Parts: sequence; structure tokens; C-alpha cells
Amino acid sequence: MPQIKNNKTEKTYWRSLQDKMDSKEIESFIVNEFPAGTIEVSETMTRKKFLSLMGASMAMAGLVGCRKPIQKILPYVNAPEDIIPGISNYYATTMSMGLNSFGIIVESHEGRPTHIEGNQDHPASKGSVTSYVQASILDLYDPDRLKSPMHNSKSVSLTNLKNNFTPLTGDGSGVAVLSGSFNSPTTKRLYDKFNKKFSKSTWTTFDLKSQENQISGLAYSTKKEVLPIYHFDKSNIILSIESDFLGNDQNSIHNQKTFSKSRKIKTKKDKMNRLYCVESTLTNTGMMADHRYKIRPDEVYNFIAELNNTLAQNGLYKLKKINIKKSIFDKKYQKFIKVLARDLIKNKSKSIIAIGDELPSELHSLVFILNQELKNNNNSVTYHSTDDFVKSDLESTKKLIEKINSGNVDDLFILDVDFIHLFSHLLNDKITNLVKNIYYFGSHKDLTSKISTWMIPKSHYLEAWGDAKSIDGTTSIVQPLISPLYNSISINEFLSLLLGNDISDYDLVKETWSSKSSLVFKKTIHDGYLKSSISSNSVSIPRVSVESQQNIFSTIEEHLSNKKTNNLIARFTISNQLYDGRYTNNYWLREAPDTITKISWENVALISIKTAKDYSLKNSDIIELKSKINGKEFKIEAPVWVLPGLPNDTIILEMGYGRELERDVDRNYIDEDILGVNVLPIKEIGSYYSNNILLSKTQKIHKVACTQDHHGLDLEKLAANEIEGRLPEIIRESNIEDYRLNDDFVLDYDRKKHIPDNDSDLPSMYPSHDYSKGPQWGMNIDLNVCTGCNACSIACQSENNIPVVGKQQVMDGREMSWIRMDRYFKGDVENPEFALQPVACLHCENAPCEQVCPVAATTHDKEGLNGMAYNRCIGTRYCANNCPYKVRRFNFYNYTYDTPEVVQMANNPDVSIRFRGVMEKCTFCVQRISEAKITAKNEKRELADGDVKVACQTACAMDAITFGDIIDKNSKVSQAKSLNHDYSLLKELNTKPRTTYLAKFRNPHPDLVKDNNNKEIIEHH
Amino acid sequence: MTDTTANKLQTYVDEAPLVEGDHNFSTITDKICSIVESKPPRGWLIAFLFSFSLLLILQGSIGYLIWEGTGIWGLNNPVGWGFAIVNFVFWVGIGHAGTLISAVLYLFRQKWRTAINRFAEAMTIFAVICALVFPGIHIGRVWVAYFMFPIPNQMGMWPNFRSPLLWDIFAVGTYFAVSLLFWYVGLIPDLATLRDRAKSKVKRLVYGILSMGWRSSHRHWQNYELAYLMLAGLSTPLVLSVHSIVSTDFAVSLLPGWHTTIFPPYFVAGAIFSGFAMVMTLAIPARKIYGLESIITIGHLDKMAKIMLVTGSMVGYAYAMEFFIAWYSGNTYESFAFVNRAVGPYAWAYWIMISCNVIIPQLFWSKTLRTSVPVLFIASIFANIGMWFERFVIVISSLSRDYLPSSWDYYTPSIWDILMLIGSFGLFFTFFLLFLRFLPMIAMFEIKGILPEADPHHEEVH
Amino acid sequence: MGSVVFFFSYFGSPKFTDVGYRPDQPVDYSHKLHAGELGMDCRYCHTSVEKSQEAIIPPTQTCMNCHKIVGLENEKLDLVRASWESGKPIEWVRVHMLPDYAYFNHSVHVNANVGCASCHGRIDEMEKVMQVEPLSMSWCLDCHRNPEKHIRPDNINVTQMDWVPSEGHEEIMNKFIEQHKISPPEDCTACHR
Amino acid sequence: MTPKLIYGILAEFKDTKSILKAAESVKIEGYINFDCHTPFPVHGLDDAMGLKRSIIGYIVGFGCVMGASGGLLLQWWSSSIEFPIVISGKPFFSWQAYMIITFVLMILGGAFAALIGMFHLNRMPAYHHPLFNSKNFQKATDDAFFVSIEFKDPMFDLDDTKNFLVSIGGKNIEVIEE
Repeated sequence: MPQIKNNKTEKTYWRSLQDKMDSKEIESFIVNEFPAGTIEVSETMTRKKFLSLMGASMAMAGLVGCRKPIQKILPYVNAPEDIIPGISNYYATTMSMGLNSFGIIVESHEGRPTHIEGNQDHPASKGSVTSYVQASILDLYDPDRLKSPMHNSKSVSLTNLKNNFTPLTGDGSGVAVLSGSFNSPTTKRLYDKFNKKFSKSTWTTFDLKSQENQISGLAYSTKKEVLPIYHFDKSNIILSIESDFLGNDQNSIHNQKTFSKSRKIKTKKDKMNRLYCVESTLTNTGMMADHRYKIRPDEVYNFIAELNNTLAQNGLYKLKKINIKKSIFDKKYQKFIKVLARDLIKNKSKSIIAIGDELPSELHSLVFILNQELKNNNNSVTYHSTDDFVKSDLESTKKLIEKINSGNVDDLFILDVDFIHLFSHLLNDKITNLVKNIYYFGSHKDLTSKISTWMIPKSHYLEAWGDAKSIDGTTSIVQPLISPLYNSISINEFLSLLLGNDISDYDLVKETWSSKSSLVFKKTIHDGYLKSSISSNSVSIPRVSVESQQNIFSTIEEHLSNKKTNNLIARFTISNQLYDGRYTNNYWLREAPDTITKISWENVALISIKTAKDYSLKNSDIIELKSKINGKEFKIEAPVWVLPGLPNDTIILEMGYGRELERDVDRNYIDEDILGVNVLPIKEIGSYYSNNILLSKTQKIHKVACTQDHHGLDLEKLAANEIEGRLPEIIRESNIEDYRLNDDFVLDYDRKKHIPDNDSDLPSMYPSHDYSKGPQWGMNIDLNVCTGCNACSIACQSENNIPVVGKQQVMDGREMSWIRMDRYFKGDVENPEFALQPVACLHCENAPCEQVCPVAATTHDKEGLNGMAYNRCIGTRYCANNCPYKVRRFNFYNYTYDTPEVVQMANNPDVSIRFRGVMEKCTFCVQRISEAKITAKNEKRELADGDVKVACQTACAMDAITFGDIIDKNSKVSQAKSLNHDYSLLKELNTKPRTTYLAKFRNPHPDLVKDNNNKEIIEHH
Repeated sequence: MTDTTANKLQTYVDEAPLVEGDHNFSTITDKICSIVESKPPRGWLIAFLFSFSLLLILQGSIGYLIWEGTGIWGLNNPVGWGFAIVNFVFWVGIGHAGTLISAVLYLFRQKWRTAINRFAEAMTIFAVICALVFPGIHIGRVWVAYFMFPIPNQMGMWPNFRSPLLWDIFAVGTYFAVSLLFWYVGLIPDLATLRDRAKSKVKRLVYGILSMGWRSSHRHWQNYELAYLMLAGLSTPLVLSVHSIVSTDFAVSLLPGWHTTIFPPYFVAGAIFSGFAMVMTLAIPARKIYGLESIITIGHLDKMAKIMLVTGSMVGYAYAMEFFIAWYSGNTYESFAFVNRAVGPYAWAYWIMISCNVIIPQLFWSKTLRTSVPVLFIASIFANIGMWFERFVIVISSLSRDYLPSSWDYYTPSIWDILMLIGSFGLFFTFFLLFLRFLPMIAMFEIKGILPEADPHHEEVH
Repeated sequence: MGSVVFFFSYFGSPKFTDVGYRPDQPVDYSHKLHAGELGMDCRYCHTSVEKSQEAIIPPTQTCMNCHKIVGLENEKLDLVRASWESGKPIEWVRVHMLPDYAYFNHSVHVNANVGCASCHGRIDEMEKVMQVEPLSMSWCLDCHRNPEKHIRPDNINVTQMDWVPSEGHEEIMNKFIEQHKISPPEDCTACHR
Repeated sequence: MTPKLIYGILAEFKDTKSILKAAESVKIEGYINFDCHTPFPVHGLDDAMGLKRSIIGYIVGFGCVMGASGGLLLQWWSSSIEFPIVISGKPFFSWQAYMIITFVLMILGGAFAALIGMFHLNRMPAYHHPLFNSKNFQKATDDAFFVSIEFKDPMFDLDDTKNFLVSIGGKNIEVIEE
């Protein structure tokens, strides 16, 4: 939405605050900002929208003899200056996740936050969001959140807690604190205070996904605690070793933004980076790679060693050779390493070696050296100090667990970590007897809360004041959008309670920022970040002499394996849906199909096709996995899913699932008990894979909800061959070199079928409608940069009130997501290529859906939108049948009737909620279009390009989506459409879609082309 | 008359007599009226109770459908139409024989139609009722179905006359209305007969009202016959158009496997095929139970069998043509759609269809099979099954795999789909049995009209 | 048949069911007094009508601006004062109800010089507010199809209640509409999202 | 009770052949208001009675025209005058698509015209008719053939007509009262 407006509304907001800026009145301000009336109003509003279900059906044609139920209007008693009912406000705030934090702009209706977008100027978000950030708004309205403090499972009022909650006295001996890592200066300040005051206590930090190895590895070489930030826009050659920097990564938005810069193709001359990927899992980064080589986790040492040696041979003479007795890689692989090494050297200082943060630290050190020898350090890779962060620490975590098991902990404070979920298998069963008091500060009634004597509800970040730092050092203030919905407090408030004084989190933050002038403070809140702090953490690393690093090479030498092993390995990754499990109760993320497997709601054990054959397994067989961890045997059961492109005898297990929560509300179509499998028991704490797994097949079957490849297409040669034939047309692609020779290759497919180059020449019985008067809305999607992350579809879900339907319905093929993220595998099953294509309604000018609707419920407006009038729709489903792209979604049931009221608060009041029996689909965010148009009219001006930004467009960190007026030749979208690798899907049907695609390019190394020019396409799980 | 004249008569009538046994006007009247006047045989009672219970099932499941939503069916995203539409097209098809037999055969002066036209027409009407149930309930929001009719309303909105579904509404609706008129007009003289024979007051009253005071005046007969001819003339193009229009539901769309110009003729052929099959299925037991062998003779069955043979083969030809065109068009989507039918996940349905609609009718090349009642009966039932599966194959296999493979899915019917299919038969047979019970199932005055002595000059044929 | 159609399309239409809806309000506030006799501008209370899709029901605050001084004894105002003290909003009853799937925007209409009276009637003559127009879709369309009837020249205030178009008003307005590029949409998407 | 008025005379004939002859001779005799009653339409009887061809065809034709034009008009008006909506980028009046409903409504119009026309020409429904007073007349819908000559016929004379009917072979002669 128009940024101009944001600023305006925010300005007024701040003027109003300046009037009452001494900290006393801030209290009253916080109260005033959300007067008692507000919540009520917004609730009735959502309820009103909700009524529109029944309303929609009954009220039409005035067929209701009796009039609608009486509607009450609740005005404000004392209207807040900054809120005009019906006009949404935009506030800047920050969401922190792990060691990073993202600046965001939150849309708020009558004091009710409804939608999140990235903050343009914040370096970590650059105007876009990840699916996690996007979906985090739903957590605010999570009906199952802990609603008030509990003591021995009796609820306690907040004031009561604040007054007589003094668990800590003395020097804190016998006291232990466990928390996740954090980047907030205020929290850090309180943390230091705590450690000073209770000197005998131990504070442990633990993240399931931590940068610990990376930091320590880099620290070994650089003597500084730093994290790298990659600048892909400054690099031509990128090697990713087990690193999913485009997907599930701390800094993914920055990575995607910079990556797409050096990936977008406009003309023949444009250069495009080349991405090599070596990985044991299958990640979004891997799917984007020009060369992807799979590797078993236990071979990574060998790979890096050989790379090191090859680099050394080919010009990086300073590097010390590692003595490899016998290479375990075949010819093809070695050739790849050679080519890769040459390529890296050729692009000195313009290349990046990115390595997965969970890999052992010595590898990080070596890769640092390699990057240094490649002159990448301080060019394409910069390093940023992490001193201000409180970081995950594995060793002390292990110690803590020992201490607990040996009964040396009396008071255990757990800060927002599901302790039991993580460590149940390591903990003594009688933990409740061993530890006197367990204090749990968290948001849900999870396993940990079961054993704790005190439970203190944690405020959502949109409910609390706080501050945060990004990896690059950008500091920002977290300002609340709404007063806490439940009796919860922020972590800062909790810590200060522990320190014995009850101070509001606003004051705590203010105190931390006392060094800054209140003007700077206000500006920071307004902008969402502190300008002066951008990349304040960056440290320039002096060259490290390779000699000083001898023992890195030797350690690596020790770890080399001399022969190819084929023992079963379990490789653990962070979930694409739940991250480390913190989003277990976020149904948007749960239902959004996994970006790679397309499975929703659960995790599965992924195995390669060969492994499946060896163990005679097929999809959704349940297997039992056993593993011995220091003497004790652990086992889990999980359904199998076969995925091409995985290394053999390697089982990929997603962590974060199987986290049991106690729920307050129970939904009809959503089965809350579907949790997936907790795979942690067979994972050795700290390591990212476990060797020597014992696999045994059980007779059990577990049906899995997969949104693509229904009905075992792979078993059916007929279908497979057909897809093979169609794919090149559906997703048109070319090697960048071929493109330079033939830049309108996209048309070849049409010409083969004698389809004229421009739509207007397609034969038709009717004269085509005249759409020459602007604005005419159109969209363009660049397949070359789409990583298939779900950010767009979740943004759409949040913007358009798309219901969650639950696993059963997804299995029945009734998922509602308006954007279908198509994922195809190409080439040979062992080393496939990947093709991704988001498909939403293409708004065809000759829309096939419209002519078949008997009641004209879906029609075209004069700006070329293919509109849906839900209240006119009678649900014949004919339109969906006749849609060649199958982008229409039908409400088979009344999915929204039991949406808890608090969840309804997340609804966008500008979009009506659909009743059962109604067809729905992408509307090009028509509500945003009309909003922009009306604002323009009221301001007596013409619409400008960029006034309308659709939800998916802003969310996309790769900037793959452009939207705008196609009549205006200068608009971004017209320019994109004018490119000659722009094509429209299924052109021969003469539907004239308004959404067109830019073809995908691959940039393989010429010397490696012949290895993967096997262009057989197959569709496969 | 002498043998020679008898032979002459033979050659003149050129066929075996249409009514066997020595019937005269009054015996015909007695024979047919007695069915309505006497108590129903036990067979009728059992059949009625059975089909009525099926009807209750239908009502039950429709109630649940409207309460819960369309989700209770096996539908999913690519497959938006399931059993409901399959049943609709199936029943519309059944509904064809009736009007065809009476109208078209009437225009062609096919006298033999008189024996079967009455209950063929009745069958038509009930089949169309069954058909109309389904488009009604298959929509997501039944309570706003009236949006589809051009009624002036506060929205200032009108239906979209470009939509094949709307064509359906008009076509099938008109077909129902016209068939009803045609049937009723045909009934009037016979109702008068029943009126005049009625013993009880109630019967006299009811039949009296229905027969509109018919007094078999010839001045009336004159208008009556012409009007009947006109209706026949109107129904003939209608009959042919209705199923063509229904087929446009598919032919007008752009789905591979639906988007086919051959659909209209081939749907009509199929409809006639299934229609005659159904007539057969009904006539054979009826003539047995009510002892009408002398009126619905083997000759009639034989003729119907021939028609089934012809139409069945036409359908077979259409199947072949579809494949040829799909291949000849060179359109990959098109050809895949058909290959997928034959060997894809729904091959089983496809081959049931082929064997029932194309192979089994070939039996009728043999005179002996054509005239063996059990064979006819079983074959006709198979034909019905086959025609149902034809619609199943067309609707589901095409939908489940269209253009973009990512959205391909498989459709499995839910229990409710099946219950509603069964229930629709309950609806059909309940109506039909009531018809047998209370109305003359054979057009008496027409039968009389074709008796030899009906011809004023029948004695002086020389 | 025809009569059935007529029955529904007439007796079912908002023209018949909705017009004349005049619910009791918790506070019997008189528009006649305030807007009519005192001649207060509509926008004094309905502040956001030019900025927002909603005209908003004024907060109790607005009432109290004056009634802190005037009508102190008037017991009609008890509820208002009560609300002011307790901070509990007054539960007004909605008179002009549009279905929730129809998105109407006050600001764009007001800024296009459509008078309040065109839709709400002579509020200034109503003791208790009553719905005078059907507010049905076809009614909206009527005006969208020929807006010149209802759009006012710039020199006439949209809130002026007693204004009646002069001779030849429509010709003038047709020019006006062209100048200001006023294009009332007839598309479904204009109101239904 | 008031004396009953006479409606006419009813005579029964045995078969189609004789009814044909009878009708012929009644016509020749010069009667106008007479009628034949047969259980089924007997061919040749029209000429025998000297009836003109029925005009029902024209009525049906009219019905068809009304139906078709009405249908087309409705579609044209509602889609291009009343509320023109862009659908699949097709012209507002895409007549190709409108032909089907036009055709169907033509048939419907015709069919109703045929029914109503027939009822009108036959003055049906007529639940009360003097002929129904005759017990014997009930056979008319079964297997008997009747000739009825009405009182209002200028040539009608109770005895002459009776005798005339006997002379042409009429059985069970009956005087029908209103």
C-alpha cells in the first residue's frame, strides 16, 4: 500500500504523542491508545463480517421477509486522535527471531493489527517478509495461548503475581535459567543485572537451530565472535555447502534480496550468477541451484578437503594441502570439484562459499580461510560482531541437564523454551522431584508447563515494548500495536520482576535507551530502526595467515573417511513450517504445504528412491528408527516419503514437530492432534546427523496430506511421460548461453504448434473486448528468481481471510490457498532439476470461467479484473471445472463458522468472509486497488505506478512479482511484460491471461553441461 | 374373406398384426381398464414399498446434503462435478425414449408405437423429474437457486444467458413441460373412458375433472388430432435438441475430453439407446405381470431391440471417432485425455462402458436373441449400466486430469454419492408404479384405432 | 406463476421491507433539533465522512463538548453523561444497514459532491432517523448510471439538506462530470470483494 | 318441476362403416348442428360430416413466433440494455449464444398454444353436457358409435328426425333433455 500514507498516519500519531511525552503520562497514553471501546468495536466488526456468512445467503434480493437482526453500533467514548474508523493505520515495529530481527510495518484496523509487511528501509527485511514473519500475526490471536499466570495449575491474577512473586533471594545458588538466545539490548541489560545480582546462578541459552559452530569456528580463525553476511549482489559464483541461505536461514530476506539482484535477467547482455549447491537434504537453495550435487553428511569433510586441495592446485598456493589417502568421490564428482574450483578462482573476490551453520566449527574455519584466499572476505562476505547477543551455548546446556538430573538445581527458570519437548529423552523422569520449583515463562500449555509450578504467560511481540538488534547491528524498538489480549507480560517485565522490581516494559526500554535523546528515541520508533546503527556491528577482518591455522587442516584430516559408507544416517533439519517448533499452533504455517515435499500439517521421514527400493518402502509406510546415544537406545516411528535427489541411505528428518499442546478451543474441520513426529530422541544433542540408525519397517500405514502428486503418479508411466512432455511448455526455460543466441525462445513452443506470436492474432468467433482505457491491471511473475518459499501464499492468506481447512480436507484435495506453488522435478530421478511456478488466478481477458457461470457471479470489470461476487455465487463449480489453470477454490464446507472470535480479529475487514457453497479465488487484492483508487480520487490526483501493491508482491523477498497498470508503458509490470522471455501460460487457449511469466534460466558451467543435459522430465514424490 | 384376400391383407398391412389374439374394441377397453380398476397384484405392492423406501433414502440424504454442504460428496478441487451431474445426464438420457417413441414414430406413422408410447411417455416424465432433482441440489447454495431464473429483482441482475447451465435449465424445463402436455393430451380420451366406467363417486369425479368433459365428439377429434400432430411435430426437434444442449455443458467448455463437437449427435444417440433400454426394462416385467403379451408383442420388443442395436452401434462409432479426432488433431492435451480414459486410473469405468454399450448390443444381430425375452431384459439392464458409466467416464476422467499436472487428483465417491444415485431410482420407480396403478398404461383409443375393424373399408379390400 | 414472481420481486424487495425502518434509539437524539433548527453541519459529528468509508457515529466526547455546558438538567441526556463517566459506549441502533458484502465508501461519494440527502433524505426534518431509500443494489445502480441527477455543483454544500436541483441542472452537471472525470463504476468489483 | 327442454336426439350405430354412412346421409339430408361420437378418430369422417380443416395450425405458429421473439428480446434487453456486463470478453449481445434459449422458448410457446388452442376450439373443459345424461352414451368412450342431432338445428323435428335416424339404421334412438 502507498507508503506516503503510512508516513502521514504515523506522523499524526507521533505529533499526538509528543504532547504528552513525560514518562508518567506514557502510562495513560498506552491506555489511551487502546481505549476500552476499541477492542469491543473491532470485535463487533469482525463479528459483523462473520455474520455476513448468513447475511450473504439470506439478505440477497431482499428475499428475507423479516429484516436482519438489529445491529448495534459501539462508537468510541473518547476517540483516539490517530484512529479514524474505516481507515487502517500503519505502524513500524520489529520482530526478532534468533539472533536476527526484522523491521516490519503492521497494518491496524481500529487498533486491531491485521497484516504485516516488511519495512522498506530496514536492512534485515528490505520491505519483504518471510513466511514466519508474515504468519506471526496469527500467533497474536492464538486462542490457545496461556491466558493468565498459573501457580500449581491454579490461575493467579497479574497484579497478584506482580505483588507477591519473589522467587529469588540471596546469591541465587541452586538457581538455573534456561532461555533461547536473544538480541534485545534491554533483555541483555537485565540479563547482566541478573547475573550480577545472583552471582551463583547459572544462565544457559539454547537454540535448536544455532550459529554456535559457525561463531566458534570463525572465532578460532579471527579471534573475534562474528557472523558472516553474504552479499550475493556482489558475487558471480556462489557455492553453498549444506547452507539453505535462500530458505530457512537467519538472514534469508537479505540473502534473497541480494541474490535476486544478480539473478534477474532483462536483456541478452545481463549477467547472471551461478549457484553451485552441495547438500545432503533438499532445500529451496538446492532447488535454485544451477548445479546441485547431493552428498552424504559424513562426506562433507572429504568434499571440503578435496575442494581445498583442488583450489590449492589451481592457484591458491597459500592453502595447505590436506592429505587424502583415497578419494571417495567418483569421476563425475571430481570433475565437478575441479570445474568448481577453477570457477571460484576465476571469480576471485566475486564469489561466495556459504556453509550451513550447523556444520562442525573446523569446517567453518576452513571455509573462512578459503573465502579469504578467494579475496571474498570484506568484499562479498562481510563479518559482523555478535558481542551484543546472548548466544546459544551447547556445553553449558549439557551441563545444566546433568545438574538437573543429579538434583543440583532447586529453582529452574525456563524462558520460552519447550524444555521437555527438547530434552525429554535426556532428562530424568522424576525431574519434578529433583527440582524444587520450575518457573515457566511461555505462551502455551505445552509439555514443559505440565511439570512447572509457576506458569507466567508471555506477551506476543505485538503486545509489548522491547528492542532488538539485527545481525548487521541495526537496532530498533519493538512497539506494541495492541494492549495484551490476556494477562501476559513481556520477557523484560518478567526479568525485572525476578530482579525484584515491577517496572513496565516501556520504562525498561526507555531506561536502556536513556543514552539517546528522546527525539532520537521517537524517531527510532517512527522509522522502525535507528539509522545510525545500520551495520554498526560490522568488523573488518585482517588477513589471517594460513600457517597459524595448521591444526584446522589436521583436525579435518582426522575426520576424513577413506571409503564410501552405506550405513543409515539420519540427517536432521529445521522444519520449513514450524521452524524449531515455535509455530506448532500457527495453522497458516501448519497448512501451507512444505516448500519441497508439498506435505502439509506433518513431517515425514524423507528417503531417496534407491533407499526406498532397498528397504522395500513406499510412501506413508511407517518405519521405526532406532539409534544408540551414549549407551542408551532411543527409537521413533515416522511415515516414509520418497523424494528424488536425496543421497542414498540418508533419512531426512524435520525437527520441531510432535510438540504437544493443551488447547482451549477445538475446531471442527481442523484436527488439533495432528502434530507430526518428534524426531529429537534419536538425535545426539549438538550434532546435525546421527550415524548407524537402525531402520525397521512396521506394518502400519499413516496417510499423509500432500497437495501435489496425488494418487502415486510415479507408479503410472502414462502420466509420468505426459508430464514430461508438457513441462517444457508450462515452465519455459533455457540455459543463459542459449538465450543469448536465441532470445525469443519462449515463442518456439507456440510456433511449434502454429500459435501466432501475439494474442490478438489468435482466432476467435467473437470480436475481442476493448481494454484500451487504463488502468488495466496485470501481473508478472519471474520464474527465474522464485524460490518456492511460501511467503506469498501466506501473505495472501493473511490479506484475504483465506480459511484453514485442516489435514483431512487437504487430503481430500480441498486446500483453499489462492496461490498454488507448483513444484516439478525434471531430469533423472537421482539428480533431478527443479522447476517452481506459483499459480494464482491469471485474470484472463477471455476468462473461460465467466461464460459458464449461469448467474454472472464472476465477471470482468472494465479494468480487466476477473471479479468474484461471492454473494451472487450459487456454487455450481462450473467455473472451476472450466478453468484451465485450476486456480479456483470452493468452500465445500462452512470452514469459518467455528473460527474463535479472537482469531476473527486477524481478519481483514476489507474482504468479506466466504460462506460454504461459494467459489473463491485470487482477486488481485481488489480491496487494495479500490482503496488506492479512492484515495487518489479524494486527493484529486491520478493513480501512480506503485500506488497499488498486492500482498504477495510485497511479501516476495526475491521481487519475483510485479503488479500494476499494463496500459502505462512505463510501469514496472509493463516493462517486465515487454521483455521477450515473457510468456503466457496455455496461450493456445486464447484466454489472454493478465498474469504472465518470465521464463526460467539456468546458468550451468559449460564444462558440466553435458553431465546434466539429460532432459527427461519426471514427476515424482 | 378368402385366403387370397387374407394374403393380400397381409401384404397390405405388410406386417404381422400389431395386436394378437382376437381383440375387439370392448375387450381392449376391458383389458386395460381392468388393470386400473381391479386391486393391484402383490408384485406391484412389494415393488412399490421397495422403491418408496429408496425414495426415503433420497430425501434423507438430500436433507443432510443441504444441512452439511457439498463437502459430503467425494468432490475435490480438480473434480468439481461428481455423481450429481452424472446422474443428471443419465436421467435426462433415459427421458428421451418416451417422447421420441410417441412423437417421432408418430410422425413416421409407425403404428406399432401405440402399444408402448403411453408408458414410454410416462417414463420420460418421471426420468426428467429425477434429472431435474440433481442440478437443483448439486449447487453449493440451494436457497439462492432462483438466481438462475430471469426474475426481476432488487439487484437489477439477470442470469448469464451465455452459460450452458442456463441453456440446460431452459431446455430440460421446456422438455419436461412439453412432454407433460403431450402425455396429458394423449390421456384425455382414455381418462374419459375411465370416467364413464368408474363405479365409485370419487373416481368419477377425479377422472371426470382430468378428462375435461371429453365426449368423444368428432368435431373435437378433428382439433384434437391436429393439436396432437402439432405437439408431436414440436417435440421432435425438441427431443433432439435437449440432449444436444445438455451435451454443450461439456462441449462448450475447454476441458480436454469435454471440448468435442461430436458430443451433441452422440449424446442424442446415447440417449435414445438408454431410453429404449429403459423402456425395455420396464415393459418386459409389466407385460408379464399384467398379461399384456397380446398387446406388447414380441414384435414390439424385436423392433426396440433393432433400434438399440442401431443406436448402440452409433455410440460405439462415436467412441471410436473421439479417439481418432483426438489423435488426428495433434493436440497433446486432447489425445492424452482419451488415452488416459482407456488406460488411466479410470480405465475400469471405460471398459465397463464399452462392453455394455457397444459389445452387448451386437447380440441383437441375431433374430433369436432379439426375440428371447430374458436376453432382452438382461441386455437392456446392461445398457442402462453402460450408459451411466459413459457419463461417469466423460465427467470424471476428464476433470481429474486436465492441463496443469500439478492439480491432477483422483475422485472417489462418498457413501452419499451412492445413496443419492440409488435414491433417484426410488423416486423414478415410485412415480412409475403409481402411474401403472391409476392411469391406463396403454393408449386405448389408439390401439382401437389400429384394430382392423377400425378401418371403415377393412372388409372390402379388393 | 407470474403472480408468484411478482409477489417475491415486489414484497421481497427492500423498497417494501426496508424503507421506513425507524428503530428506537437508546438516547432519543433529535436530528430535527440539531441539524434542522440549530443548523449544525453534519460533519460536526460525522467527522470522518470526507476521509473514510465510514461516516462514524460520534463518540460520547462529541456530545459532551456542548452538553458539558448546555442541557445539564435535561434527563434525556442521562445516558450520555453516564456513558461519559463510565467510559462505556452508548449502544446506538444502526438504521442504514448495508449487507456486509457490499463495501460502500462515504468519502468518495461526498468528495464527488453527492449530497447527504440523496441517500439519507431530509434528516433535518426527522425527530427519529428513518430509512427513506431502499438502499438496494438496483437503487445504487440507478444513480451510478445517471449521476447527474444527484451530483451537486461545487458551490453547493453537500450537507445542505433543502437543496433542490434547478432548471437544466442535469446538462450543467454532465459537463461537470466530464471535467472532474467522475465515473461511477457499474462493475461488481466496485462494491463486492 | 319445470318441463325439461330438449337438447337433441342421439342414435347409436354398430361400427365405423355404418357411422360413416350415417354421417354422410345426415349431411346430405341438410342437417348442420349434428355431431358424431366415436371411441377413436374414424378416418374419412371429416369429409362425411363436411367439416372444414382445423385452424389450430395457425394458433401454434403464432405461439412459436411469440415464444421465440419474447425469448430473444429478453436476452437482448437484459444483457445489453438493462445491465451490460463484460463476460469472457464477449460482446454484450452475443447472439450466437442466445440462439439456443430462443429456439427452446419457441417450442415452448408453440406447445402451450397447441394445448390452449385445442381446448379453446373444443370449448373444453365442459363438465356439464346434456349428452352425459344418457346412460347409453357412456359406451361412446368404449366401443359404440353415435350420431347426435341438436334441437337448435333449423331442420330439427322431433318425429321426422327420429324416423330419419331410424331409416339410416340408427339403434337405441334417445331424446336427450337438457
